[in-house]
Amino acid sequence: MSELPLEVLSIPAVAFPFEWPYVRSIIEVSLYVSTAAVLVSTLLSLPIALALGFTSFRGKGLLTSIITTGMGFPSVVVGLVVLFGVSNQGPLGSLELAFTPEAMILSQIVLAMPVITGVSLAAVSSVDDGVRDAAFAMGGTRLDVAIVTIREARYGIATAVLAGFGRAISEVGGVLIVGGNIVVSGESYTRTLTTAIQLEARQGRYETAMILGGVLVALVLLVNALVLRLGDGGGGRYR
Amino acid sequence: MSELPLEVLSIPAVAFPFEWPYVRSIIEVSLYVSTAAVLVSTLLSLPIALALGFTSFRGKGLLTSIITTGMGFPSVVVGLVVLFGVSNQGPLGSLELAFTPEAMILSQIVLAMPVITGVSLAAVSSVDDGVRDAAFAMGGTRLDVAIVTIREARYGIATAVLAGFGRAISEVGGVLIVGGNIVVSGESYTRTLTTAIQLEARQGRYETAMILGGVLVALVLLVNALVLRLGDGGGGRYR
Amino acid sequence: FASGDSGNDGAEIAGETLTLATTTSTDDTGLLAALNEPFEERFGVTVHTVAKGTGAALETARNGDADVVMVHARSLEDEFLEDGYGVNRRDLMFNDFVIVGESDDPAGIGGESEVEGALSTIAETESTFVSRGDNSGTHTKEQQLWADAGIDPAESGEWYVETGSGMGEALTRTNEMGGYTLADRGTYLSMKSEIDLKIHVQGPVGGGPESLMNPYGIVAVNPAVHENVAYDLAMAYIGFLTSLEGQEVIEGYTVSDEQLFFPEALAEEPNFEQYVPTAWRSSSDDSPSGSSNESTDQE
Amino acid sequence: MRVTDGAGSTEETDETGETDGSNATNEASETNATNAPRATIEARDVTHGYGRERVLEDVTLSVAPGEVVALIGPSGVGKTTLLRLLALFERPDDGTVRHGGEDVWANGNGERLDHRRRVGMVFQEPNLFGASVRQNVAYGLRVRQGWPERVRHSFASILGSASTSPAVAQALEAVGLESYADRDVDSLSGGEAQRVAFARALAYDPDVLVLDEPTSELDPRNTAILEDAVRTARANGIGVALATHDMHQARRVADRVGLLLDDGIVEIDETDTIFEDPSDDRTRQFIRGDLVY
Amino acid sequence: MRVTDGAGSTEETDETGETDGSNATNEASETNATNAPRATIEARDVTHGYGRERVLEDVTLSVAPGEVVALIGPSGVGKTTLLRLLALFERPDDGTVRHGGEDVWANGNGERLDHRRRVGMVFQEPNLFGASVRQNVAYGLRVRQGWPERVRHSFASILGSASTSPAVAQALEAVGLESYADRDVDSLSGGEAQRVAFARALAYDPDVLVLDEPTSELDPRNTAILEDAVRTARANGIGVALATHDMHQARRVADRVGLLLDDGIVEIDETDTIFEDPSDDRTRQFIRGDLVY
Ligand SMILES: Nc1ncnc2c1ncn2[C@@H]1O[C@H](COP(=O)(O)OP(=O)(O)OP(=O)(O)O)[C@@H](O)[C@H]1O
Ligand SMILES: Nc1ncnc2c1ncn2[C@@H]1O[C@H](COP(=O)(O)OP(=O)(O)OP(=O)(O)O)[C@@H](O)[C@H]1O
Ligand SMILES: [Mg+2]
Ligand SMILES: [Mg+2]
Repeated sequence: MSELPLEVLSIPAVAFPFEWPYVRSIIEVSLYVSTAAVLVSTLLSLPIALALGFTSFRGKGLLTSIITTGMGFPSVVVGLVVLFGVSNQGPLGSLELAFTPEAMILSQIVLAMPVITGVSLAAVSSVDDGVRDAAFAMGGTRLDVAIVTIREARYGIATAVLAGFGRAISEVGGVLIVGGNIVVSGESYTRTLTTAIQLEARQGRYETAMILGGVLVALVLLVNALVLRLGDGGGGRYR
Repeated sequence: MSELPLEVLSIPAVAFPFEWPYVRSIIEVSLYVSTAAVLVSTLLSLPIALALGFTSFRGKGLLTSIITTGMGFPSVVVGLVVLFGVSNQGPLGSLELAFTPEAMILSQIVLAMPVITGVSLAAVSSVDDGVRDAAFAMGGTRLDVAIVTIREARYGIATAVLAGFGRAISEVGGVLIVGGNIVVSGESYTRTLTTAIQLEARQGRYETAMILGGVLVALVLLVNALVLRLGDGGGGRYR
Repeated sequence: FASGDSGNDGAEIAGETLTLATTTSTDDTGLLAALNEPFEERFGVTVHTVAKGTGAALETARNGDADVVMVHARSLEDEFLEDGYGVNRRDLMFNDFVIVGESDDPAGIGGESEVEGALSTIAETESTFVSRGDNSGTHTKEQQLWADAGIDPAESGEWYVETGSGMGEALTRTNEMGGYTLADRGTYLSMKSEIDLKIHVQGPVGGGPESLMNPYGIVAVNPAVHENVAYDLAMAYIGFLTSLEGQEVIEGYTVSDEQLFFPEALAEEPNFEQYVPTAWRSSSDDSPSGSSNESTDQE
Repeated sequence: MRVTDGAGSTEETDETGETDGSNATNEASETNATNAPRATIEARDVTHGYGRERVLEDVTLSVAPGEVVALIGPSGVGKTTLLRLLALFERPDDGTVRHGGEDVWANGNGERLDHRRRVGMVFQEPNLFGASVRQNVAYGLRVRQGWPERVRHSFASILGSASTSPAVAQALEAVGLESYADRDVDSLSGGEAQRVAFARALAYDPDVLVLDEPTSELDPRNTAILEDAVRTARANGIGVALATHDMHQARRVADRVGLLLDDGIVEIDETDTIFEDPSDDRTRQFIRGDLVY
Repeated sequence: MRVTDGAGSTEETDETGETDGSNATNEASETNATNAPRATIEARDVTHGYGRERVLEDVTLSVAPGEVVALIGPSGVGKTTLLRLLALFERPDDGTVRHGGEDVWANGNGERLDHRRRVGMVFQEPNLFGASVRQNVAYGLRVRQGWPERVRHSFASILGSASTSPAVAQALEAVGLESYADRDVDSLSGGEAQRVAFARALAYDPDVLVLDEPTSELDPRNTAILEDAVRTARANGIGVALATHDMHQARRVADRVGLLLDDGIVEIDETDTIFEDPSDDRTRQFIRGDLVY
């Protein structure tokens, strides 16, 4: 006779149990961490994808499947490895990064990079050689050709970035381990939407967990709509 | 002054602290749940991808971006929703699925399907219309054309299945909530590698967590190698 | 011992599965595995232990997805019983809470005999204090202790860190960040070898104040509310845990030669602690017994 | 829902089952299908377009058994469109397509599939399946079999114990690739790939072969081999409809040549007449190499 | 590491910086580049192949300003390969490619870029960038500018305040698409797209235009427009190298015609001579429409 399930699946009659500054700070941390991680990952991934997409060498297949495997890398393990790296005893120990948003960014970079690299590799590889040749023929330098390739693949690259963002913002195992789900003075320091949801779920407060889940999904949808709108305006090219 | 990090990052000097039957049962549960979920997801996803790839209708773009969004669906939220569904009070309550491997499979299907659908959609769409026309011209029925399309896209579909498998087997939020991380008489009932890792990490036993993490990564690599070998044998076609 | 209506015939429950909802701190110590093994052997049954946060464990039971709950948050247990979801609660065992911190005790709370003093010192020196922040039994106890000391830590600065996590995680984070935390002795002992934290304020087990007492109870889910629950089996389980044999297992369970829990179910004057709503006290039998189902007639 | 490509654009939604039925040919009968009387295929007064744009209007073209009809004309006039109608890929907006006198689109899906399976089509691109040469050439025979046999063949080819059926061997011989059965198509040159594509359409011995600029990307050697294969097919009584941008090719292989311009088929006649004594002025210009429009 | 496609296959790894340097042309000088003396481009005794396969051997071809040289020959003989050498896409395995007498590949990357930017190339496919017609046609001018200006232009085009520079307008006029500047390339027909591709190469007023079967997929109307544009370019002193499978086209637009077969350039001479009085037997056969190999 618990009144939760059906109530929640319809519109929750529960009063919103959080202070707005608390929720806002959680959303901010989530967005800050995921966005920063995705930006850095994209900057690192695009050159790799371009290099992999248009050169061939021994072991390229292996490298590609390592990237594919990386897409399924367990976030808990990534979190542990990053925590070792930034903990007192680790190689980055002197930076005092354990349980900071920056450590979370590090862990999410590791998680998002294979996704972004893998998906943009596919996007970039499918750019017609003819268009690259055309850019070169018009007097473009190698850099110009790369820029044209990225522009042509922009829809696919946007998808890659979104997939990376989705992986980052929806991930809980890694950020929990390296960030620690910390709240200070009623505002989030390293608590993200996912760790907050997990905390609510642990306490059996399923309604509030679902409300936060709704916020998270809405956020992901919003970012998707935004990025797709930016990346759009020319899905296919005349062939 | 935890003495963990360096010790583990080199070769762990720790004696393996688990009984083999325990570890084996965890691996079995992980594989059973993820494989079953990926199989069902693939069977459901392929027809959707084929239908979406070769028809055009109003709202197709929207549907596609919903699928993309689904790739980043937070596993904790999925876990909660599935738990509501299978709990005693939920619509599937009479099946008594709460805290069973079958409930975990359900939750992982929800997680893996968008990934598999999305990636195979891309793979299937990139199959040359000419090859489909050829199958039709040779007297193929619609079903034959679909089979040819799948065969031509097999490499991409293998990648899709692997991405789905990666998402399923590396995911911790959902299986923890719906499965309950149960061990019976020293053998896993609903404990997966990820929930076991999380359990170890929670108790600060980072070495053993890392060992299990290594097992998980090795497993993912193995499955990747296997599936890619099967899906291979004709990466590209003569154009 | 009490085993419900059909307890005489073991064959009726053989092969069944009991789902136990409990807290992570109970499960992480390894005690449950030690308890479940002889029970499963004796009755030919299987126990599924689902370890969650205190709130989630009770919620699981409320939904009828578990047959029996073992937690250590008396007020929440009472609420659970009061709402009619549980019957036949028994005291099971206890241990205590301790305040642990970096071994060199930078704030110097080791000298304080009273909890209030130790907490005040932490607040004054603004030493890092890691709070579970998850409304668990431990967290509730901690908040109560701060209130007793007249401090509102959540408002008083960055030294008070809510980590929203289980006991084990709170301990590892304290270990990594430096500072203090309130821990239950069982979890602390079972993790002692992984961390570099020492007890600075003892609970009653170590001669400390009674306010740090940490009692565990076990409750069967009310079969009148959820008819699918394995009530007979749940009662058999409660019966076994509170039997001589079960209590001996608790008594004898050690980690690194230290006892984690102290049996409480058997005494010369047993206190069954069945919760009875005060409004009922006049109209019902004054001595509810563990093997009686009469109290389930409520509502 | 609108289906966007040719392969799916027919309404044959229900044709998947009947392969096991009356139409199933077994391996033994594959090779002697030649004995069956061949039928003429004809587009009669067809009008067709894409969207609102009309590409063909009131066009008539028929290909009898053992006859090679070439279709020449500049780009974009609708040569491919007309061939796709003849190959029963698409239903004409107006007019009929007849096979052996029967209006194919007046029939149900199952019967249309039977008609469709008497036609072979080869495109400008080889469009081979990513598999072995044998599997490609045998494909048409496979889809005409019942499922149990198809599954058996799949296993055989996975286990490497596949044998080349006589029909497949014959088709490969016709394009001079007898020894290529076990090659993967990825290892073929462009010319070889196109020859395999031709063999693939030949293997199930259709009444009519529809060829859409099959040699436009081939070097002269491969072109000559394919033209020879066309002549052989013709000798076997197969009718051939051939679109080509190379009027010399039309002259080399065709019995009749039609010139298609925007207005429709301007003139269609015996090859010699078209090239030496055309009756239409635009034909004369086109043959001379002028840009006609 | 082996680079697999043409665009990256040169060794010009270091050429990304020097665009801001001596070679930067500003908008004002774009249109009067015609005043600069144009230079001849020449492949001298070039040998080239892919992997171990040799496609060209000791081939020589030069294109002077204001001259249209057509290259005819069957598929696969290396027409495209020769044109890519002329357009400085690839370094010949042996022999030299000279622009204004200078051996281009003897120079450093920066200087080679300068030479390369005096050549325009148009392919069989339009290969347009997914952007507006204006952005496509202006691309060549853009990459010749310094980064600050390029960024400024990007912003202008995002904000919709882009203006059509005189050079772009002139190039679009040459292909009859003056009013198309703001159209997205996705909305163009195949013929229009190819004309934009031509305008794109024309816009930065190169010394020589290299055209690889630019009309082979076009209908006669669009072909005629492009041929006119070639004549206009020639009148403006631009040299044109044109590969075509359509010998009639060669006859219509070329000053000189060369026949390339597997052995190399069999014969190259004035157009009239090639078509009316060829000195080589194989030329005669090829002109007659025979398969020559
Ligand atoms: N699927 C389609 N959708 C829309 N328009 C089409 C489609 N296929 C062809 N067209 C248009 O129909 C006209 C005729 O095309 P078709 O391919 O039949 O010409 P063709 O004579 O074969 O030309 P080519 O010699 O270039 O192959 C062209 O204008 C073309 O753009
Ligand atoms: N990138 C490449 N790698 C390997 N071989 C190539 C490559 N490009 C061309 N070839 C080969 O070199 C030969 C000449 O090709 P090329 O494209 O120059 O011929 P072409 O005369 O332009 O033919 P077409 O008329 O078909 O365009 C062909 O055999 C071709 O297969
Ligand atoms: Mg065509
Ligand atoms: Mg070419």
